[in-house]
Amino acid sequence: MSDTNPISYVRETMLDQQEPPVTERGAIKWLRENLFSGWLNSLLTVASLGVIWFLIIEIGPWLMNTVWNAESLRQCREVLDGSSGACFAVIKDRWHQLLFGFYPREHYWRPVLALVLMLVALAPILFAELPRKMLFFSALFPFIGYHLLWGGSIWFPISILLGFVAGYVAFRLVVKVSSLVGVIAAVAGTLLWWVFLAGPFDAALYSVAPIGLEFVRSDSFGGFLISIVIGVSGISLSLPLGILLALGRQSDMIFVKSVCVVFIEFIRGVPLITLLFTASLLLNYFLPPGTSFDLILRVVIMVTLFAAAYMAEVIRGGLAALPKGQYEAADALGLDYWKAQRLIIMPQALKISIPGIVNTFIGLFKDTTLVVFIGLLDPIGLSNAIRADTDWNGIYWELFIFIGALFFIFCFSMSRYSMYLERKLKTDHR
Amino acid sequence: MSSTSDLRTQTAPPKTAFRFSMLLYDQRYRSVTIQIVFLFVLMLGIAWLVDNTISNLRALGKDFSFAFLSAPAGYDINQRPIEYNSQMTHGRAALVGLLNTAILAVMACALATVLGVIAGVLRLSNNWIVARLMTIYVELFRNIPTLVWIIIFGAIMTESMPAPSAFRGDTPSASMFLNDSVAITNRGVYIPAIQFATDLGTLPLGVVAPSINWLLVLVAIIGGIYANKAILKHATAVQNATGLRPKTWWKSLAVLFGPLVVLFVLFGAHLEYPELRGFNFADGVHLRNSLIAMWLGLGIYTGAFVAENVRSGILAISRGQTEAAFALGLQPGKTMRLVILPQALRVIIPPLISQYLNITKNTSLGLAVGYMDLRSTLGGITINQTGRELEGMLLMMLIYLAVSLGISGAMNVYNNRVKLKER
Amino acid sequence: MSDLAAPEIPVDRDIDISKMQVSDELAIQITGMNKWYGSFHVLRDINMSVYRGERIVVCGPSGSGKSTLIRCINRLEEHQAGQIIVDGTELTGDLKNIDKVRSEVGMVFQHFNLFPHLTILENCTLAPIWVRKVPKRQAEETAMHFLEKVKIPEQANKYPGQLSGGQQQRVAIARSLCMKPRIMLFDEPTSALDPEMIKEVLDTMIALAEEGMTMICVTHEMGFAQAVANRVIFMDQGQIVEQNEPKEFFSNPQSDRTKLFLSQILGH
Amino acid sequence: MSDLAAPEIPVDRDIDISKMQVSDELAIQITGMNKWYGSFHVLRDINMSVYRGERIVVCGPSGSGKSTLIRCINRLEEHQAGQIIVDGTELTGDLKNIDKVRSEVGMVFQHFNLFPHLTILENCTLAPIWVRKVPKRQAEETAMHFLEKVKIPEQANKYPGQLSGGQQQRVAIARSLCMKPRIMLFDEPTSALDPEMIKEVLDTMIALAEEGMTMICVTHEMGFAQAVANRVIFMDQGQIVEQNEPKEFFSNPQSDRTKLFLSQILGH
Amino acid sequence: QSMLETIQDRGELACGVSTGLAGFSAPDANGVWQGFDVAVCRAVAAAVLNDPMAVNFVSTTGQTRFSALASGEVDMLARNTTWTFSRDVDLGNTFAGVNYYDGQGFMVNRELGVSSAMELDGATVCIQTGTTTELNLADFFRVNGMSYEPVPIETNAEAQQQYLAGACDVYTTDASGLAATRASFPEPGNHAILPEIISKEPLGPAVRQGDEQWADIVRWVLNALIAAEELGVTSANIEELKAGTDNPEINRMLGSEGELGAMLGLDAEWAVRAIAAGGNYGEIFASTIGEQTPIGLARGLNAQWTQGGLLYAPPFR
Ligand SMILES: Nc1ncnc2c1ncn2[C@@H]1O[C@H](COP(=O)(O)OP(=O)(O)OP(=O)(O)O)[C@@H](O)[C@H]1O
Ligand SMILES: Nc1ncnc2c1ncn2[C@@H]1O[C@H](COP(=O)(O)OP(=O)(O)OP(=O)(O)O)[C@@H](O)[C@H]1O
Ligand SMILES: NC(=O)CC[C@H](N)C(=O)O
Ligand SMILES: [Mg+2]
Ligand SMILES: [Mg+2]
Repeated sequence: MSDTNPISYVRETMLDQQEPPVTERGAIKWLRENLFSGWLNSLLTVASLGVIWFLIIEIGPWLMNTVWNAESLRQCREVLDGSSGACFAVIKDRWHQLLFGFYPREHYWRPVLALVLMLVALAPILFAELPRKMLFFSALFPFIGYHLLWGGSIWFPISILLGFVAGYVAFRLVVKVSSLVGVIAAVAGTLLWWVFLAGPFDAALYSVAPIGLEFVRSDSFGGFLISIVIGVSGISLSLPLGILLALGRQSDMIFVKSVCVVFIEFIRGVPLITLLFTASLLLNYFLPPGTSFDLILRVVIMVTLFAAAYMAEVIRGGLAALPKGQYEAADALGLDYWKAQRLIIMPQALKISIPGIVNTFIGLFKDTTLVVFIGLLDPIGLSNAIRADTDWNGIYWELFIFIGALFFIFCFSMSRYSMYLERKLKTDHR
Repeated sequence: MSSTSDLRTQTAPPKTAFRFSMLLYDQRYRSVTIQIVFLFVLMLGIAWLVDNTISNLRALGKDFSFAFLSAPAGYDINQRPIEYNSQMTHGRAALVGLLNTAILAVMACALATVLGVIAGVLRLSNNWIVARLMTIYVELFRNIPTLVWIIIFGAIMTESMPAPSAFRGDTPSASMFLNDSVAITNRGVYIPAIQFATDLGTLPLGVVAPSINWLLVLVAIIGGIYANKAILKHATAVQNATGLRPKTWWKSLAVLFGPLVVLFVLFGAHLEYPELRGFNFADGVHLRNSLIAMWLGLGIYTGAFVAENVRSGILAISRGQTEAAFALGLQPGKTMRLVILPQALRVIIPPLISQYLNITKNTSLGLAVGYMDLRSTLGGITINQTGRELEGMLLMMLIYLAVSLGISGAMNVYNNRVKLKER
Repeated sequence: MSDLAAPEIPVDRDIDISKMQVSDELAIQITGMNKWYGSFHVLRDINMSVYRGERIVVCGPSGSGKSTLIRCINRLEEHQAGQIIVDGTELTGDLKNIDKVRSEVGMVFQHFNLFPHLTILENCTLAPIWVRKVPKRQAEETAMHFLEKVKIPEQANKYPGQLSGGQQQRVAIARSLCMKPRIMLFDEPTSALDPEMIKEVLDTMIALAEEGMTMICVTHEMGFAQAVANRVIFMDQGQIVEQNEPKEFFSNPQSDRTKLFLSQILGH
Repeated sequence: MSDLAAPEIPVDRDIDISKMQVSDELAIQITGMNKWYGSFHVLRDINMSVYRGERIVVCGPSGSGKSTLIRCINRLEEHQAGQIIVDGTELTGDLKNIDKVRSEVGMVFQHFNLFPHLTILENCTLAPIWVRKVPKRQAEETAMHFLEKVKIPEQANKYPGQLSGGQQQRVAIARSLCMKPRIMLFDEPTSALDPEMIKEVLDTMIALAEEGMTMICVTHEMGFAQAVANRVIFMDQGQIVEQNEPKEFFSNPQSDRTKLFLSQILGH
Repeated sequence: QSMLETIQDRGELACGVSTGLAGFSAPDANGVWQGFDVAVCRAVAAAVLNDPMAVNFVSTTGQTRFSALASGEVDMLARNTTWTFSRDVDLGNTFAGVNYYDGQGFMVNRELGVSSAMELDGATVCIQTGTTTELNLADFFRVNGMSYEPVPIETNAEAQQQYLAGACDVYTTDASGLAATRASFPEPGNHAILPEIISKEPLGPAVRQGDEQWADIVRWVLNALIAAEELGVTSANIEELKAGTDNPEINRMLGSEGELGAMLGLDAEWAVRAIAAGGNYGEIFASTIGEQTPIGLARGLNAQWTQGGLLYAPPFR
């Protein structure tokens, strides 16, 4: 250090942290920065406080003054005796209908067990930390779930399952000729089994060994049970279909591509409700006379097609975000198209598309409410039915609050999960 | 060692001979095979469906024809943007329905945009309470089906509003708002209508006959917008030349509203107030419950999605842009107008338009509250009265499809226009 | 030890630092300035004067508050105690003063922050037209002048996305210069650039320095510091720990922290 | 002129090129090959034979068709006229042949193209397991063997994103080697790397060359060419303009184009 | 394959009913469908499937019912559906007869002080969409030079809510439907059904056109129910009568004489089962909508022809 040089300077002692001045500290600062920085902000604060106050004043007493025990709205009113109050007794009286529809009461354990098993089956898909072996159960769950919910012959789901085995055998047999022929054989094998052999197989085994839970008809399904059944099947079926459509749309085979484009654009261009009407009113025009199949199944098919078109667009975005080098590297290593898709392309493309996929799922789940228009008794349909009952004629808000709250819980947790996943994938592999 | 100096060019690749086994094993021809198989299966499937349909129709003794569109409809429609009565044709009824769909869609888009922009911006505000409140709004509406909201708004309208009879009598239990000009009843909201003392009649244009007064008003509005554009352009020219931008707001106001005021005065425009007469309010404009419920349900629900788009659009513009603008000395207002908005709009508008598309498709939920849209007229009563479900559904789907493709086509044009230039 | 900085020197012409003028007028004066983020004390008792025409390099470990310091100078951040006087104007909450200071002080950021929706030329003319109220023609002429200075006039009608990083940073410099600022602040202008591009940008900055622009530059390009700086300021933990002439600073650091820091950045 | 290439030589050991074996069997034979992109004639009448164990460097100006040429050799691009015979198998549309050739020919890309969702080890074992149907254990052993060879066994369980560019490129090489190819193609393997990393990768390639691998390498690293190549091929406008031994090629280019090209790349 | 075979294979009759109209078709507290229309379905199911409970009730709205029938969603409609020319001829339905002769009426709140439909100018009218009543209403108001504001509604339950909430002044539908709806009001006495009946509404079961055998079965099951009342066959005495009586028509109907059942493709006891399922027409009427029930409808036009009504079953011969 030289004193001759005026600009030279060395600090001898380091300064310690100091407390900020009062204006920078604690509640005052928080208030100043968060609520009252500038007149506009203060105005907004006052306005929002007003809104909150209004809501509390309007809804608070009504909610606080809830009647839980009553058999009809009239009784509720008697209990309330003129004062304003909610009548959640209707939920207590009818919750089982809102949740299960007309599913036989003594069998409620079945949908509940199915739901629990579904969560177990979902766990390894949702959380990568869990052992991969659990995926085996996930693959079996659709059949278990089906049997739990509908019951009937246990051989039926098993014979459907065998269809996949048949497809696999067919594939093995001819794959040597060419993988293309193999795929065609697999599809044909599965379909042939389903169409021609599954029925007799089921009937034969059932006559020998009539095992199975009691059969429950589709029209006893209702309430959230139906929303979840349609939602979950739609979600799990639309993902693979969406992937195929996205691949078709990306394909350089002109016919395949244009068929996919037309399909996707058509489905996305018309309201879901018109498709549901088609499923319920027009489908039989397109099928041979006398065929009729379950309305829930038809709705699931339509909802799946609908969601698949949206899914395809989401996944296409993911595919487009992948660098071309990934395809080339897979080619150069000798992987064929499907292996490259399965091992290299899809794992990455799907990861990129997760937010979009989950959004499509949430949309699909919310859209299950539209089935009320074709006469299925989803929660909204049941709320109409409950209100049509003389006991509960005139009740509104309690039912809507209950239905809304349940939907909110489902959808909100899905969107939180997608945020969790996004965050996790962002840090993974980096 | 070799070296070539002549650079030969051929212009077209030669063709190679084709062998039959190539169909399966050759990279180039295999795709042809796949497509032929695919197409064959597809054709077979379609043929099967068509064949079934034909034989099913024959069994029912029905044909496939759109002649029903010119048969008298027989039913009434409560909301009629164009002249309609029950003696007119099903085609006309479908047109009325389509217009009702359009009215609802436009109203809901406007509401969703306004709410979405406000909520999206406020959600980013550093005002803690407001931000929380907006978060609650967005999450609450995004996570509950729109149909539930529509029904709730429908219920609010019918259950919580006073019947017109409550406005009657010496001591009415309900009263009108805004100086007796707006009545909110359980049959809808009645607001004042604008009437012209000098009515210039209508302009017969085939299917529709718009009022000449309103056409002139429309012309005045469009003219005003063009004039305003010219004023702004002139202001820019002046600014370019001198550096100083002339104040234009009063000129803009004048050209935007001046002609309107003149026209209104010329035509003797006055407000026609709703008035309780007989069973109902008469005069004024009647916004029916169904319209209000659909409008609020769709508008507020979609507004929550728009809010998210707006928020992410603004967040997509990095803080660096604002800082750079500030560092250059641009004031916050100009920073917003010249730097942030032009960039944010590019991000916001495409998802905004797909929300508009969703709204348009969701208008078909009008069924839930009895709104007479395209689905209720053509896709509902007409199908039911004529038994033409195949034709009716097909026509309805095609109309929705055309509208959707139109909207998304416009979106693509916009996207291409504003795409950022990159390396 | 003085040759340590050698491999970093990007300069390809002879610079006579003595020819660059420093007047004795004050451009910036900071006294007893303190700043907190919440309860975190980022800047502690900063005292510093910058003379017109002086070129100051600020260095220090990451998180030491360098960026915060220069961002306080054009009020991108607010300080809570002490005084900052820029070009005779004190920075307080007064919006007029802030506008005045900002239009006198140019700033170049690490990540360029060009406006991607405007062409290069529009980027450069935006502020002069809307802040300085310069007629468009004239603004464009000025802009082309500075674009020539940073050697990319031919890119004027391209968009930022079409330029390389080095070119973008030069545009950012030109954009600031178009406001004819009396003081330029640089916040690690080269640290987001590839090695070849660093040179382009440093050359531009050196040219500026030669013209006598008052500059404060946060950088770790020690070659640049040695070549053009009048003074190097070393910061740590929100404080100015040492300042000196570049030569002295590099060859003979006084404080232990400075020594440690220099050994780290020059070491590899 | 031969010393021009000196600064680029990355070799840190003595290579005795004469010890590397070249057999007289043909590994690749290309005759009268032509390729078009649409109506643009990218490759014009290419004739070329590569012997087993030969190491060929391909160079030429940008856009001259180097990448396209080597991508044709494992059918990442399709040629429209002429013949390519790799290891006795002619490349036509026949998928069986294509699969066969691809599993004999390894390729390393400029941008590595590692699979980011798989660990290094999984990257290396994927193709052996799914294409060669090797049991997983054995595939992992092979993979570790080659990872050791490229000197990064310790990274086996990391993800590509966690590695530096040079490390990634070495993984890419190991990944190709795991398929035990008889021929390796390199498309500018070092041009996306920082200078320090180039050396790591070139060392790995030299080690490969010493083991007698047949290699075709598109590169502008003339040091590498001089050190290990048996032949340098110079391409321009889709044609092979000149080919020669490296020494002759660099010291005594024949064609004007070659001279121009060499002066450009060695010039700065 | 004929409809009959299809249904017998399936083991279940798909019957389209309303979404809920007390007395006509509505599920009871246990979810079992009950009512006047439902009884027709049960009788048909009993005749063809030998099990009155083997019915899958599909609720249809006014709008969806014909589509449901035409598309094969349901095998028959028993849904207070009016037999009209266009529905029969153009829409491709076949009506199997009339089980209730009705007409369209109006219901208003007594507070309005309206005593005639002619005083309804300017009223807001709740109306179920997709019904004949919607069309009649349009005609009625137009012909009488009055205006009205229609509020289109999907189901009876919703209409009831809207009406009770005062969202419309008037509810109009078949008079029987009005009575059924009013019966479920908290205070039925506050509401008046206006005297004007503005249309003829012969309500009856319908099937899809194209399978005559199936149409005949439904038609003759209905006729059997009506004839049984006329002939004094009831659910109480049918076991006894089916062994044979001295009335040859009863014998032919109940299968102890002749081959009527076989001609329909059914067995001999088809009508016995149909009648045993819920009784004859009179019994069904009395137990579902008759004067002893909350609905409280008088037989009126729906009395046997012998009693001065319109019910007149063709002979079983
Ligand atoms: N907005 C902020 N809120 C809270 N803390 C902040 C904020 N900005 C910066 N800091 C903290 O202030 C300290 C100084 O930050 P500053 O950016 O000035 O450091 P720097 O010296 O420029 O570092 P670098 O070399 O990494 O740019 C850091 O510890 C940083 O974490
Ligand atoms: N898919 C394609 N479609 C059309 N033209 C192409 C395509 N790929 C490459 N080309 C053109 O073919 C020519 C040769 O390209 P190629 O990539 O083989 O050149 P290169 O010698 O590898 O150049 P570089 O050194 O830049 O990698 C170039 O002019 C390029 O523009
Ligand atoms: N209200 C109804 O559902 C039926 C009304 C009327 N009988 C019809 O057939 O259209
Ligand atoms: Mg910094
Ligand atoms: Mg290349």
